[in-house]
Amino acid sequence: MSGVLSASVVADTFTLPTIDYGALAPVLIVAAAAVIGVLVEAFAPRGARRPLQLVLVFGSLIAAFVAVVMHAGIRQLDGGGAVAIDGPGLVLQGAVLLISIVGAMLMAERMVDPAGDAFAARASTLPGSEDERQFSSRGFLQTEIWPLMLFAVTGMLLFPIANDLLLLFVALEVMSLPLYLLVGMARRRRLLSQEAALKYFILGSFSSAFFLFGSALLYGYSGSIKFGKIAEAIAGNPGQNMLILVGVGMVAVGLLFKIGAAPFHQWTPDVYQGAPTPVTAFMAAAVKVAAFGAILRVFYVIFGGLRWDWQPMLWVIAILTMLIGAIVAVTQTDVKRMLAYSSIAQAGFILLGVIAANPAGLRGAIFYLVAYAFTTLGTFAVVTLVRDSTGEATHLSKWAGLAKTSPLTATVFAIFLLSLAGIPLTSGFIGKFAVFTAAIEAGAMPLVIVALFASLIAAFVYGRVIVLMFFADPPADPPAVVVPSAFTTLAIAISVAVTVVLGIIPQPFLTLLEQAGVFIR
Amino acid sequence: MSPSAYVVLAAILFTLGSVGVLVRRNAIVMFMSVEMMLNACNLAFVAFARMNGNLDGQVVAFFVMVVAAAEVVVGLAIIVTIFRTRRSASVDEPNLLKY
Amino acid sequence: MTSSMLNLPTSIPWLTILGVVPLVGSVVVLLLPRARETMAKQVALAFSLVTLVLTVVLALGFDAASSAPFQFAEKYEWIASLGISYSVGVDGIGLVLIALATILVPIVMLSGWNDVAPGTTGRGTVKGYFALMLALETCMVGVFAATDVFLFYVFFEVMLIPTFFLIGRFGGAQRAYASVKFLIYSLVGGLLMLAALIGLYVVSADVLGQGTFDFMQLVGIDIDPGTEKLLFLGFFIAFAIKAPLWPFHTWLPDAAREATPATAVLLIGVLDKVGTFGMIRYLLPIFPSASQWFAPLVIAMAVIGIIYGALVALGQSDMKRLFAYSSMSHFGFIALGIFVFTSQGMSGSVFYMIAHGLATAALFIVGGYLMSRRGGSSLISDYGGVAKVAPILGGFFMFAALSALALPALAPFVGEFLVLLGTFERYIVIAVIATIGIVLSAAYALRLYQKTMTGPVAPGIDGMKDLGGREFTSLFPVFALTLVLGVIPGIALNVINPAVDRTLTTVGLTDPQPVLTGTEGGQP
Amino acid sequence: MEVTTAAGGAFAYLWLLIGFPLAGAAILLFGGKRTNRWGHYVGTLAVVASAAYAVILLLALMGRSPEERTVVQHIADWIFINKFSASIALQLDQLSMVFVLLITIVGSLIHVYSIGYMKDDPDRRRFFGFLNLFVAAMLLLVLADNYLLLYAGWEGVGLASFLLIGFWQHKNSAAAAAKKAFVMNRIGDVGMSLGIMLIFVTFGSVTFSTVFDQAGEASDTTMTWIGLLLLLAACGKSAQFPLQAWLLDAMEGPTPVSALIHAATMVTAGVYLIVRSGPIFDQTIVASTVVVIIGTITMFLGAFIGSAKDEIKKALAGSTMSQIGYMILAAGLGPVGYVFAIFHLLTHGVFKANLFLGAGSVMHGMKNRENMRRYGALRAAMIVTWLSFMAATFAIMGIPPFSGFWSKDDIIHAAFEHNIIIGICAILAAGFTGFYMTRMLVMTFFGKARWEDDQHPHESPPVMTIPLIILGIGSIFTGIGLLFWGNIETWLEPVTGFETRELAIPAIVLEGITLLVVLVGAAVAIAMYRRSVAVEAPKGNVLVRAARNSMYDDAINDTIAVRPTYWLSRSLVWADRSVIDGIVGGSAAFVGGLSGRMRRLQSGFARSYALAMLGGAILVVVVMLLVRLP
Repeated sequence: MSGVLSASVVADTFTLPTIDYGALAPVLIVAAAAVIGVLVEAFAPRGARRPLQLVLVFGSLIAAFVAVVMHAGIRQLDGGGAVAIDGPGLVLQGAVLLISIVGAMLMAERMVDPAGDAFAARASTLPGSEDERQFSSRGFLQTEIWPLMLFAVTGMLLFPIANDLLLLFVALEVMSLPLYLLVGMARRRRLLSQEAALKYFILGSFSSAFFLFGSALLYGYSGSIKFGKIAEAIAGNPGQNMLILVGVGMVAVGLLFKIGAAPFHQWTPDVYQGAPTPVTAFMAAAVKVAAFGAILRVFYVIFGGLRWDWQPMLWVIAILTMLIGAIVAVTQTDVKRMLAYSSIAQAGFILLGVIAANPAGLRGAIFYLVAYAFTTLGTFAVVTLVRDSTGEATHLSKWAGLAKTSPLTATVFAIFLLSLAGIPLTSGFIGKFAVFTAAIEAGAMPLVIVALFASLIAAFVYGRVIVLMFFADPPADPPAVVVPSAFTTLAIAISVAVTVVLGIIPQPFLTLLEQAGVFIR
Repeated sequence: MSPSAYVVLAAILFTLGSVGVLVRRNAIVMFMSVEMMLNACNLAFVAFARMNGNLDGQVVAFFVMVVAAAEVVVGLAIIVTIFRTRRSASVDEPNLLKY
Repeated sequence: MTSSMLNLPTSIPWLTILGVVPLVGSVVVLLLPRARETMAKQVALAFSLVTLVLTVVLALGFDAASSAPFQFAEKYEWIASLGISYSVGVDGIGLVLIALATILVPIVMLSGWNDVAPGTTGRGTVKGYFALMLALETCMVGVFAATDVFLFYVFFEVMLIPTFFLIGRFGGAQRAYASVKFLIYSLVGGLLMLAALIGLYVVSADVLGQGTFDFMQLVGIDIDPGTEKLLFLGFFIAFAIKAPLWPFHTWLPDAAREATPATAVLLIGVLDKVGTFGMIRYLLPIFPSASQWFAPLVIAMAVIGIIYGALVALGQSDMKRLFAYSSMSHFGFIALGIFVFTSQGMSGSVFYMIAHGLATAALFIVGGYLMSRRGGSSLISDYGGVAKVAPILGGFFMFAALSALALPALAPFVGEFLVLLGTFERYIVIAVIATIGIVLSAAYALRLYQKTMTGPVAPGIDGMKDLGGREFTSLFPVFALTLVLGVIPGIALNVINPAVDRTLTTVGLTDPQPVLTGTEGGQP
Repeated sequence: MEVTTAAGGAFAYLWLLIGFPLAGAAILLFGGKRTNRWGHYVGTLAVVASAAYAVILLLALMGRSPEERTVVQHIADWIFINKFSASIALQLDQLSMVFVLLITIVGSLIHVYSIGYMKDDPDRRRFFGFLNLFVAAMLLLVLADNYLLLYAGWEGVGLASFLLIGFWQHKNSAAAAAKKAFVMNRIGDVGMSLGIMLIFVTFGSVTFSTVFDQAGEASDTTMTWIGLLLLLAACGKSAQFPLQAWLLDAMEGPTPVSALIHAATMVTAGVYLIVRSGPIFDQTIVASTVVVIIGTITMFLGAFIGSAKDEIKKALAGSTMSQIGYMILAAGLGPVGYVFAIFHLLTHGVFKANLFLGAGSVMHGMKNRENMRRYGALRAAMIVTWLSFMAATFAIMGIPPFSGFWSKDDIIHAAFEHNIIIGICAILAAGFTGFYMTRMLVMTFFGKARWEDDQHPHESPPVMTIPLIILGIGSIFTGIGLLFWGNIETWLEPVTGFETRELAIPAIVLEGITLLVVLVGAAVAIAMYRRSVAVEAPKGNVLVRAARNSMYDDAINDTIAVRPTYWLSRSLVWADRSVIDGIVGGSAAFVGGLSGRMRRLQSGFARSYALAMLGGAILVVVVMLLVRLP
């Protein structure tokens, strides 16, 4: 038996894939930095770690971004077709990198929390235990978060350019595993944080199992794990059988889980609320971009031929996602949780771009992703600033009358909310506009109507917060809005800038997307 | 026996695993169920590799094992922390985040 | 004026300047220190006056006789890949509405000089109040000047934000509820319009090859009837909510009741005109056949609104709600005049928009002064015999009531009569029903006057002080304009009429001929 | 057809006729307190100036040949959209001329009178402002050269009347009466505006000359409709059945107002409208017949009411209704009657003003109490008032040679020419006139004094009596003057047309009969009231009570119009809140509730999440397969 097998193995000849390391530079840089980061943790003295790590993180991310920019225009398959470096891929990579830079700024913040940064001094210590108090009183800072984050970024960089199922799976895990840990590392409210980590991990691995089985079926159907080959196989024999359909479905499940589409969304509120807010910001923004990048590539490149099969399925998912996200957000009382539900609704809107399955849809979805990502970073950044004795004052009632105590913060938050609501002159509006246009071009008018209904409800949700901040009187014990260090300040500034600029002069970015063209096959 | 039987077996294993995830409270056991699902996938891959007569599936299987191992590391880390704080590995215990 | 009274250099982007000045003003006001309240007011007023002067210059430079559809036109690429351009320009209709806006803003600023004071229920700052008004003015200029549908939509939506804050931060006790209600209602319309807008873009892409939002290109593109009807509805509902027509009106009474008089004037006097303006500017030329197909429906809504609004106003115990419902009734007239497709009716509607803006200003401002003297109570039953105690106030109140019931020689009469006449030319029965409105309007207006101004002096009224200098100054222009427009409406009609005729030509309809001089047309 | 000539020479300043009082009104109303001292003189002067100019115009007009006596002055364009155009243009012809004279001269007298009458009123300035405003509007009404401008004046007098009825606004009754008057007039205005629209749709113009030139070409139905609509307008303004209810309440206004507006001029505007629109009514038998009927009904209605009321002014108001009924009736007769309608209108304007001012003078001496049952034997106390009142009374009763005799007889005459029944009605009404006027005279000036104890009757100051004297003389001679010296028929003929038909019975017999009936009426009144008058009104029979309650007109209006309207209003207010707004609020609440229930699904148990995911996975796969099935 095994002999037969080995014989067959010897039978087919092994050709070593050629790899253009230059083209992979962004990924390699970040990955290398992550590894070095681990070494730093191992060998560098405690005092030196944070500065070193920061240098590594920002250095590598910026370098990677430069590399991406220099690759502009490259359009090639690589690593024997395992990775596809093309316009959309590069744009998405660039977006991930910028988002990570801003996210890293938030993680690096040390001023807002008197006890240090947002992360537990020692994740291993028992909540409320003596040694926890010891560690935090000594002002120790968790620095393992940095390599973890870099690994996650590595995964995110690979995700949208992965061009075969294996690499896609690996990227997925490389992205997810560090995040599971980061989620559990909050300095305050550690029980929530750990619970979030557990849920995220269990459900995450559950979903990856689905993804993997799905890809197994695809492989079984097409005999290859390369996107291109699978696509050819699908195009080759129109008479599809169960295998391919179930495969597509299960792969979709794995990916939809990552973007928090209903009914795979339930982890989102819990995790967003439990995780340390900087991590929430980073996840909410970067994971969405990366995962949607993957979804777009998978559905455009592999399943392009099956459009008529998966579009109805995505219609259902999109409608569920938009409505559930928007409606449940109405009665939320916790800012982070409310934003989580809104992010679910937003994912639903972006799905319209996927469903459109045309270049306009691709462009619209990417535009929306970037706009949404920076707005989200901004919102969570503001959340980190509104604090009371117990840490962040996330209960909405605390936000009442915020405009009185600190008008600037309230105004900035209002801008983000308006962008999420899709009011013109903000990036959110152009995003919605682009996506809806694509969807209507693709003849999905009913879907757009539902989307409009959902965004109406969502608008009510955001409007409620504005009403609270601007029209209501402050509570008896109003939270203090702390003055952050340059990190968060800069992060918020960048987010506002992107939100407004993309809203008023979106043309340059749209031009970039047009030049980026479509996915390579 | 024909490779397709292995696929069926894989499917059954996968189902068993997912049911395990749903019915068991103990985090460790749930986690093992997930591992079982992954291995079902491996089996499927290998079987398909055999059917399609190329190595990709087997290669994937190796990668999956590695990934699974990594997952174990992370997963146990988390579960152990939870266990140490709550003195129980039940996934229904931590239920502060809801609605 | 048969042609422009002064020739303005076309090289200067007049409309953009007109829009930017108030914006700059609002920023400047915001930057002032919070403590310097009076200064903020003065600066704001100054900017609004500059805008007004610019408008006058523009009006003098406007050539009513010109054949160009839009004057002072500007066009710059904005979002090329979506066929969106920043293009503005005015026809007669746009011009008079811009004029209305820029005239009313300084007036309401003057009237709202002390709206934000320690005693009041508002939560906002003085400079915030005036900055928002200026920001709103920019939006109003923009929405009337836009000749790109997308640009129009942008202003249409952005307008909500300052209004939302004006109601919610500076209004009465229920202001939060009212502001959210206003926001949601407007967003319902806005989103439907967005859908229709995109649909229109896609259609234009099919027809013209390259999708566009440019009004002039969209006029007269042939859309298949089904789609046209859908798109029409998308736009129409948005406008009907804005205007507001029955039954989309219930946000108005709450907003009017909670907002400060100044806000209410801008809201009902100008913003709501965007709805009826949009019907003339966009619905009719872009969806001509759908407009005619839906005309019966719209006319029905309008007539119901006329009678319904008047009757409900008759039954109000709250002054501000009464004003709101009377406005609703008048909006019925405006919409009616638009959808009977006669030059008399439509010109009457446009004229009525101006007249109603002034009438609303008179009602709310004088009403506001009255209420501010009685602890802000808007209950009619709290008043009585005011005219004896404060004759000047009483006099202006009388005037406001009279312009509400469209007395001849006051501006509203011209609009109302032209609308009724235009209606009569096509639908006699409709005209008859609508004319009953003039009895009801007299009933509610005079009932209000009788209960508040006459009779024995009510407790809390005696010793009420009469209008002061500022208050008089803010009201007199309204009074004068209403009178002037009522006696020599030509100054406005001359400008409006050509634009209206152009619109009707695009719709492809002509006035029915008088029975004796012509054969075709006439009564249905 | 007469030719219209552009305004020149003496007519160059036609607009001043309106300009003077308008300016007066502006000065008085905007001048504020600083004009309090001399305001009333300005007001009076303004009207006197108009009167003087009117006389000049009259002479100038007489200087022209009859067919050149129509002068048009175009002042400004007003409302014009494409084919529709109504300009601010004045047309002075024989008809408007006589009205201008009536308005300005009687107006002047009443202004003078008011100086005294309103002496002690703190708001005298405002009063004169309103009076001037009224004169201006009334002149605009009669001078307009097109229907729309006429409409403007029409509403203007309505406004002035509203302001003046409610002049003593601190009295709720006054305020209510004012509103009632305006709203009921608005009902008439519906007819007016619809009429104007129909005229435009038919003739493509609203200018008198253009319309009348084509009057013959339009279809009968159209003309009937126009006629009826205009009649509705006339009914509102002239307090004709069924819109008569406001006139008696209008007596809440100061007496000079009642004299000028609700007796002499404004209430006769309806007659003017019908006569002016003669060319239209000539085309439609139906409409003009309805006019006659309405006139006849009101004629009796007013007579009844006038015979039963105890308040002197109300009684007079009733008689006004009745007399206008006469005029409307005459106007309905067509060219036979137009002239006499106007003729009676003029004489009536004079003697009715006289009567009201007389009544005012009486009340002035009686602490403004109106109840005639508390009068009596006043002739000694106020001789001038008494004599002038006598003159006016004889005039209205139609005793020769007092002015009323000529005008009223002509109408009765014309009525007989037209239709025997109408004629008889006219004579009977004359009998009523005799009754109620004598009753008034007797109760007020004769019999025993029935004054309250605090009364010290006294004659009014000269500023009030002099106008009375002048009007008294007017009451005697207007008729003769207009008829023989001014030969009114030929004067108006070019505008209104004039024709007479031969009559079965000779005119002199008819006049005899009429006189007889009148005297009978008078005799009855004397018999009833000469000896004694109960201080408290006796219960009286059904008819008396009905008449005392103005034929229950308020009750009727309430049941058929007012109460239903308010009921509808209230129910719509309810519907607006609970139905329309309810739907909105309900849907919002629904979403909220849904949200509340759906967030419960987020149970917080990882395993239920996993279950949901599995369900989702199955859903996804099933959907994908379902799509495949067909």
